[in-house]
Amino acid sequence: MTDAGFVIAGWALTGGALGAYTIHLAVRLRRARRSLPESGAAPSR
Amino acid sequence: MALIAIIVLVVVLSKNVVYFRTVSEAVAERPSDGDRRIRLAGEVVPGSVTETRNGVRFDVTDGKKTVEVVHRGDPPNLFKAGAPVVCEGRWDRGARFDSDRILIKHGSEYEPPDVDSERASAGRVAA
Amino acid sequence: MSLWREAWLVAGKDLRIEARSRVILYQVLPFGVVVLLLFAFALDPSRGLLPRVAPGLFWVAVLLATLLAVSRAFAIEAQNAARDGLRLSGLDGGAVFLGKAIAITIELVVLEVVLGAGVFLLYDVEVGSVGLLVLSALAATAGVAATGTLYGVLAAGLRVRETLVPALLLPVVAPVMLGATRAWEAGLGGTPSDGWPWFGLLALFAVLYTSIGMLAFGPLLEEA
Amino acid sequence: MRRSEPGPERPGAKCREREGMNRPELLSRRFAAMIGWLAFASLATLAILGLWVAPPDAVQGDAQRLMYVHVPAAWLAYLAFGVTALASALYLWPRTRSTVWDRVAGASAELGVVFTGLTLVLGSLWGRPVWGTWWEWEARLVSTAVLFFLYVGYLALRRIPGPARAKRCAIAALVAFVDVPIVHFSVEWWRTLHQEATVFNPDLDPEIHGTMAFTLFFGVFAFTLVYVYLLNRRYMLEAMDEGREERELEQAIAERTRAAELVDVAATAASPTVGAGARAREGDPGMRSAR
Repeated sequence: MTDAGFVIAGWALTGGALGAYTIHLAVRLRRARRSLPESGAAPSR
Repeated sequence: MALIAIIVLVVVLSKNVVYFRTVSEAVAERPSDGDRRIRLAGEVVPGSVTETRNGVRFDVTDGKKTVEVVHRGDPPNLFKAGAPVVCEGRWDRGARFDSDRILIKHGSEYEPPDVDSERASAGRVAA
Repeated sequence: MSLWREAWLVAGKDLRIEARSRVILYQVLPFGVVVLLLFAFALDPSRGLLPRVAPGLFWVAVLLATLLAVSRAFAIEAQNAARDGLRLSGLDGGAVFLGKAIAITIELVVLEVVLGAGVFLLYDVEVGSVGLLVLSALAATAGVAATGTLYGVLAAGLRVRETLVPALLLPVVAPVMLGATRAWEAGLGGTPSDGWPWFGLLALFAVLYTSIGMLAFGPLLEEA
Repeated sequence: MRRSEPGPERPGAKCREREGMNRPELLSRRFAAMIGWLAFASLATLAILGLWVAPPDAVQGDAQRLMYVHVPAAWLAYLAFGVTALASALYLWPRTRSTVWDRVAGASAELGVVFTGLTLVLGSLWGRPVWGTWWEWEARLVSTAVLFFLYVGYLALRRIPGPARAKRCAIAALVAFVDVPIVHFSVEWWRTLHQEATVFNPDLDPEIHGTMAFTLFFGVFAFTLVYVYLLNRRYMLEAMDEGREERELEQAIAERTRAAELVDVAATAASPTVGAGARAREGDPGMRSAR
């Protein structure tokens, strides 16, 4: 791999990791919100 | 408490977790090291690099002492005259150092190529 | 009662339990010896390697045994509401911590004597400086025991205790492992003068974690 | 709008938490959204600055461009663990004790682990072309790896249920934080393959050239925005999960009570209470299957 390859891999990984973590949080938040009693559903396990 | 601990830690360990030895240290400790594997750090002396059949031969210096290093294998990409290197290997029976692994120890300065010469005369360019 | 007398009381209690139940003697000690033997088997092909890596292997074996000893020290408090008894006894939290840490230290020292003899016999090592070996082993053991006791109570009373303690403990004691291994390398065959700074680090670590443990133990014990 | 607690106010809820201390989020929704977009925009700007505008390094060439993400990630790890330690200390101090600090500590530690992991991987990707190795057993690298596992352990401790959790976690966080200064100063205290600090060196004299320095500082700024945005999100999640645990406990208790009542009154006659309880129980399975 050339230097540029390492750089691109690193930056892509940074973006990917931050993006994936943000999405992961969003999914969990959504799930947590949906299980709020306000929406009428019983909390899930 | 933690602060005291850290200060003592510095004093105690400042000379003891040694990843590498400078050339003069390595030369001084050569009799006691025998054929133990050590790491030797210094700068590649410009003009001393010659290619051998299966690697390179060059001199490293720390400004005080100079040692001839025979390296087997391909040196890393950034290896060149003047590069700061860490050579891993053991002492030859003579005064040569047999290395089979070279790492580049990069300094903490960053600069674009064109200011190289300028900086040498003007000293540090603060950001 | 003074802090030390209270601590000895707790340590005496734990040691008496061990003396009667023999869990350390019949389970943890054989485990440590088996670890040493397995390393010897695994590394046998490259003869000459064993004496060089002996200090590291010894301390890894000790560390693994420590995990069992810590787990054991808190398992005995979990039975028959013993923890409530300890809580209601009116003993100072710091003293309880000190007592339990002392008990673990003594158990580990016994273990290390046996394992040390094992290393000497099985791994073919030369002893350079007995003083450095003994002192650094004592300091390292005290440090590991103090840390183990602190994390033992952090995980006390939890269903996941057995798996949680190693996950918490191993990274924290990593510097002790490093220091003890280097000190023993110096004491076995190396230059002993290289080992004394490591002994300093180990002693420092022991003092640091004992102090943290004594401060934090009381409140933790109340809630566990 | 903040979600209101459903149903009648729980008795004791007010005693346990002072009003306003039990916040479901750290930032207002509008402010958080603004931070989020700003973080995204500054990351994009950072990519342009780091990959095109900044010049290649005299020695390392293009490989040095990894520094613009590696160093900010490392700084963010320090910041995140620092916030965890501070919040833990505030939780332990009786006068400032509040669930808010416990949640901040947990949320920040998780982010710290993410950024530490990122730092390790990026450092490895940089080390391969520049040093000539993916990994070396030297003080900076090892202490960083230890840092990562220390806080992985802390996160494992956080997953335990029960009221004693917060205090235990706070103490564990303070113990773990001791490693942060060791990581930072390892390159000054010991001889390492890793270079010494460029910006926060003992002389406080940054050894980095103009555009590169600006890009690096901008990287730290962009990552900090990302951190603030994610911290708020993670905090909201922490608060919701906690609320759910409490509600589940209360529901379980309520069900037991109703069952007991049912047994009591079944002997006599049907009453409105039983009717309500039965209805609620009938409603339950239907909603589970709808999920």
